[in-house]
Amino acid sequence: MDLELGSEYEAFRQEVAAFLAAHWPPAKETDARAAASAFRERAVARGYLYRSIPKAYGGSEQAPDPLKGRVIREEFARVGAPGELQGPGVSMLVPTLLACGADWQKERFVAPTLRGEIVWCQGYSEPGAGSDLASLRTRGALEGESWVISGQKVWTTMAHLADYMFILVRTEPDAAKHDGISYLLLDMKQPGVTVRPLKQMTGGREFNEVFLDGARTPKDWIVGERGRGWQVSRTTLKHERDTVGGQSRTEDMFGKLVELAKDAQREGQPALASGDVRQELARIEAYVLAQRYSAYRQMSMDLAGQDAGLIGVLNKLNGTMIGHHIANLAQDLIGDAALLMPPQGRGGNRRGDEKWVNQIMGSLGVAIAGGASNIQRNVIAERGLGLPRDGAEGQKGTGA
Amino acid sequence: MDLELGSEYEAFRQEVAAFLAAHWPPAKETDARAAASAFRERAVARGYLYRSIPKAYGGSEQAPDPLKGRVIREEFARVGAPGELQGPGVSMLVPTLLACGADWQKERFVAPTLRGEIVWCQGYSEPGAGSDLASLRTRGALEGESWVISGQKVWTTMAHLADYMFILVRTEPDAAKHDGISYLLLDMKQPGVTVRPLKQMTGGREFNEVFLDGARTPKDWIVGERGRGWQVSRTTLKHERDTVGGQSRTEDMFGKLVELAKDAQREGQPALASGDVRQELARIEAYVLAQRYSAYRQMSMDLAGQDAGLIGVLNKLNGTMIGHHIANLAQDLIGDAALLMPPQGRGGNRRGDEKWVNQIMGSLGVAIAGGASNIQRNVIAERGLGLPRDGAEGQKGTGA
Amino acid sequence: MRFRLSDDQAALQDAVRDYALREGDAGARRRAFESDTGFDADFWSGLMDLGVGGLACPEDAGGLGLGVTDLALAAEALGYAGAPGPFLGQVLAALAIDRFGSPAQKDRWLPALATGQAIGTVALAEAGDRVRAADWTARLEGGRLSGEKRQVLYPELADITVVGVAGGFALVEKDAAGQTFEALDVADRTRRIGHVAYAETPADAMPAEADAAEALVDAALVLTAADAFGGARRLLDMSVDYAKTREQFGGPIGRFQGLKHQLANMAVEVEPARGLYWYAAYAFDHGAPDARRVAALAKAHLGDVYMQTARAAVEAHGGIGYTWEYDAQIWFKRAMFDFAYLGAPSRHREHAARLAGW
Amino acid sequence: MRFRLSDDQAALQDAVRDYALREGDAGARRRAFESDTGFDADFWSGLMDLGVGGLACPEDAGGLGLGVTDLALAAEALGYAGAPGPFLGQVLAALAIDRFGSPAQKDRWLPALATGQAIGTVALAEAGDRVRAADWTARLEGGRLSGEKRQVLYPELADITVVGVAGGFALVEKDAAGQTFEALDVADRTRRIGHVAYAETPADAMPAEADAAEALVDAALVLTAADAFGGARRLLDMSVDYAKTREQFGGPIGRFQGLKHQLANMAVEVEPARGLYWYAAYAFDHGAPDARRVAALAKAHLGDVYMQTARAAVEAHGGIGYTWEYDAQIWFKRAMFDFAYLGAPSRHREHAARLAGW
Repeated sequence: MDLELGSEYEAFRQEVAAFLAAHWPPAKETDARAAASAFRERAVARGYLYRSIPKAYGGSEQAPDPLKGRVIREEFARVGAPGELQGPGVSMLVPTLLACGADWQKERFVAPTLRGEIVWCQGYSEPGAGSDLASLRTRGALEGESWVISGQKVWTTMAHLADYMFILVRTEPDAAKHDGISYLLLDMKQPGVTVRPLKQMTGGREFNEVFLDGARTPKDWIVGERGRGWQVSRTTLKHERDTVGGQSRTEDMFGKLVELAKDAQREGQPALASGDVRQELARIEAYVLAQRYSAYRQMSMDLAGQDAGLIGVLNKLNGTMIGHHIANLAQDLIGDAALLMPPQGRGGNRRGDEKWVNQIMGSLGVAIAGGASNIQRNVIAERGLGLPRDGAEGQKGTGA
Repeated sequence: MDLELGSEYEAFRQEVAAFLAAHWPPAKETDARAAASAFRERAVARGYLYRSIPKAYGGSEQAPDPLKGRVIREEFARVGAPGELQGPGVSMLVPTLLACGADWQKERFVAPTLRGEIVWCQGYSEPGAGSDLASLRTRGALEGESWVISGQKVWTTMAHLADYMFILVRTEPDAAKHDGISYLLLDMKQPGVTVRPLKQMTGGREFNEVFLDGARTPKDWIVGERGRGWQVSRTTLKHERDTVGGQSRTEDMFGKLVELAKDAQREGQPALASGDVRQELARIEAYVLAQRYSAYRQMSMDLAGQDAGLIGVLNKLNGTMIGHHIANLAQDLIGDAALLMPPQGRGGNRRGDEKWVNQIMGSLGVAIAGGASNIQRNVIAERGLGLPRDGAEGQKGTGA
Repeated sequence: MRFRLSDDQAALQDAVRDYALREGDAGARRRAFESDTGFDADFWSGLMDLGVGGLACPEDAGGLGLGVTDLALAAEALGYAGAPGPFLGQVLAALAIDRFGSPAQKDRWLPALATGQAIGTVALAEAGDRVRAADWTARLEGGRLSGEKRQVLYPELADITVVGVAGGFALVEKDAAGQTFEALDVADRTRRIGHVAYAETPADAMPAEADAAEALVDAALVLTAADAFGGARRLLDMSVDYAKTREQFGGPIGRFQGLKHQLANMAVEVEPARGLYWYAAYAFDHGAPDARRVAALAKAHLGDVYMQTARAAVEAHGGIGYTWEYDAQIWFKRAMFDFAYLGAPSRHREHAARLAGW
Repeated sequence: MRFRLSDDQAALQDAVRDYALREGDAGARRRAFESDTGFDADFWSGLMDLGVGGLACPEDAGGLGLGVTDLALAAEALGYAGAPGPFLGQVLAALAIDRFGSPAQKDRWLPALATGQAIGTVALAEAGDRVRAADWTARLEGGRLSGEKRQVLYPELADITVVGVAGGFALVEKDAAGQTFEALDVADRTRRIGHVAYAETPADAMPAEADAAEALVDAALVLTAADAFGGARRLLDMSVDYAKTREQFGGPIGRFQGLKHQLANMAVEVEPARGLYWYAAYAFDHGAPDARRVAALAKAHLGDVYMQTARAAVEAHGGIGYTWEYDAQIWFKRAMFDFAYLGAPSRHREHAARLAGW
């Protein structure tokens, strides 16, 4: 067992650092966006970004190496240099297009998406189709050279900013549930598309409803075959997987929780002096450390081509549970700041403890988003533990 | 709202106390069993015991009055006077016979059962039929004037002491699951019956396996019709229900837990000084008080003929959960006494804290016995909350 | 042994719940929630017309002469309905004036509070979780009040504020000089609170030993617990209803045993707690020796139960439960209120432990 | 970054688990459990033949010169298999002698312990939860040991006992005078413990500062945590297997979502904890600054996880899980051991809090 990266990677870290020292921050550039774009282009050319994507489509086409990926991310973060773009376009559409798209689609969409020139949103969830995604009812009908699309999508991140949507629509209404769906690309800037922001309990507005009323897209803006959209949407490219990154937010949060317990008062004493607070902090810390070193183990085994077993399928629910524990202790510690809304980009009371309300509510958002906890439990039980599918739930497709 | 019993019942209490002062303990009787029997006979004659059972069958045939029942139990307990006999004969067989038995069965069995002259055990559970009781496989075939019974029963309390068993057997192998069962009475003292004690993790031996290999019982020792045994076994007579009694054991246990926390040491201080112990005790106390006053409410509403709602169906699981909480805190407090077996009727180390191991293990026994917690959750969800039966579980009969 | 509602009590509770649910569902709750003030005058006046303001006021002041038990039953109903407005401050102010006021103070305020002609509130908590009467540092000297109070319900709306001070209470009228209000961006927008600073504010004394004054805090704890029970019960019902109607994979999600068991566990946490708040109210009204402890335990327990039920309920709803538009979030934020108002559960558990001599 | 088992480590762990499972399932575990001594000589000698006794002994003493990490991997395997016997005492005694012994003491004992020719044990805890080296009150003066020790593994069987005393350790040989053994009716009959009283018992000193001596306690905590992880993992597997094979209502009970979700929750508690014990062992071997804290956190966390997993596993089995004859109860009692041995989780959490300067 070894927690060090080793000399090869430390040398690589030097190389990345040297590149960054030379190119970031940019010497004298007034337009920040242009500076970032120019820097990203250089970084791609050096093989530091979009490492799993072919050069032909704007990537750097490097051999998979999660540790190199990690070193790059760490070094870029250290100096605040722009990294790979986030969002559903880069993380979901690009891999799907590379696997299933027509050549013209790859050529037209991939590189501009990687450069941020095109912004995408995802059109999967519907009001009547949450966990049971395949029951979606948005209809698409081919009329002449166009698909005409009507229906409603929900929980659509970035819809108000997106140029295009990749969308699942039911094009074969008479086919079986999973066989009647197609995967289309759709221009968001047209009259048949209406975006309405969905306000969350936190006051934030990251999600939208999208109403489609006769929205149109060309016949050949379909990815994969007609009626095969469900399978297309399940495609993901194998790419560098860094299981460690996800833990760092939890670790930061735990560090802040300890600080909170030092600052907060209970009966005129620091709350940290109370036996129950000490016990609960130590309990949570054990979970945080367990998660951290399990991630190191998983990554190490992945690197060695070994199967890390159950842990992969547990990570999300484990993180969710730790988030709940942290939220619950914080809610106790912040006193009457727990009566307030989280700050929406402006100041609050003196200690500003109401920022923890973001965790109190947000830990629930995490539990719900990206596969609700009960879906995770099904996946763990069936895929992780090999328990049988229940008859009544057998229709649920991939179970995720 | 009123927590007092009221003057009518206080007068009744005086009456019971006067009766007890006159008759218990007995003046000069050498045989304790005979003394108890004689006392019980007097108490039945006064209307204090077996209040819901007709006089013809040895009961005292009183109008139902749970508060009177409670006063009687409290006063009898105060002076240690013998009350109603416990066990499956009195609690299960007698009500069933009174509701479904032939006249000769009632005449022959009820009164001697109430007097303790006949001891019964229950033959329901089988190794392959636990929660799914109706899937039982013990076979009964009518051969001439006798039922001939073969199979295996399990979790049979008192089987080694019982004279008779009331037993569910499959007599109509071709009928549907719930329609092929008959309810028979069986003499335990015969060659075809073998009793083997089942040792529990606590070391106790309250349960048995019973092997039936051609055991015989007369044709007319059947209760209710042939093939109707499932329905017969579900019969219970309405009788005085005192929902308060069940809480007192939990309250006693909590009181002892507080004493334990005072005596136990943590880092040279009483454990009760530790913030986490104080918090957890206060948390458990709230559960205990909630249970207690919910029981008073439920009983008061029952008395008034009102529906107390959800609480009735929750009580068992609620008690189970409180038992878990108590066990968990006790296991923390008793230190290395948690390494020991519970005392089996003999001394232990100085403080004797290993008696809490009975609670650590026994709270699990409670969770499992008499309807495991998941069965309780089904009942709460379906009967209490009105949620739909799951397709895959629809076959489970009564759901309990 | 009649530990159950009298017919009058049941009728009262039904009437309050029916009114608050009907008007709330018809828009009053959401209107108040979205408004700047958190106050819906129509809803409030209807509630006052039901006599809720005077439940515990003496009959000669136009009240019903009932006790904290009846207030708690109303609080449960209002919690169930998610009713907006200054109920808690109103009835606590009346309770304080009834207990500690001079005849003149009673004459002046109780009839107005009982009928709703005046709005009342209480200012108890101070910074640093100073919630108990013995810890209050606000001072009344020579008819002038100075100090800072937090968690004051509808401070700017109230015609009369009962302010906890060293040595008892001070009555401050609406337009008295030297009051500075700090509005807060509160989570529970159905029950607005703010900070109030008093600087030489003209005020009227209501003397009370700290121990007697503390009873007002106890009453506040009991009523908060009752509200929490009502709210938790509502979240359970809401989640069960959603599970019965929301369809996924070809049927209602409530047929899935995973969710069923979670809802059953929720019910096991919530329903028995009714007995706890009932007893806390009963003990208060009967001056039971454990009344103070049980008030603390009830507030702590129900604050936790409500909050955890709210978390479970939002999870049981999935994404919709997390939106601003769906009402589950209103009860979630009411749970946050009941959890934190006058101190988090751990504070009250510690207090109960001390009172037990632990 | 190779935070994974080397091929050698994986082979070692597999060999130990395969042996202990095979022999255990063939009867050794149950034989030891039901026996008066809790010791199965055949099983033990087979285990020693695998080299387990000498994993952390120096190579010149016939050992493999490995560290606590490798001992912990073996402990996990033995915990998984529910292996009976004095493993923990054996390897801790060797560790203590290797660290603190004189050359003569090492020569005398390490080869014998490495090969299993001698059985070793450690006597650390004293009454009143005095577990830490700084709290030990047993005294060694003029070659005579006096004091009382608790939780001593196989005290009467051991050829050599490493006794924690003020100022370090004392070595006591099997037949030394002045030892009084009190046998206990222990729950975990696969790992017997007793009390030992020493009265002027001839003993050999191994001096160590309390802080250094404490490392032996840390090692014991790490190995207990590793055992607990193995045991909890086994209970998960056992429960999953039972759920796949036990039929009720016309199919395996493992198809019911209620049970599935409980097993999933069990997995979420258990599996990540592997990383915690791994790191605790790694930190010990590498002298990491947080080694002591992490040993305490790992023991506390895994003690709790094991116990709660054992409770859940018995419930998942229903009645059969509560019987003496079914083996789940053996792991349940091993969980009780790991929970309480050298102090319950709350003690170690408090210790970790202090070490953090909280």
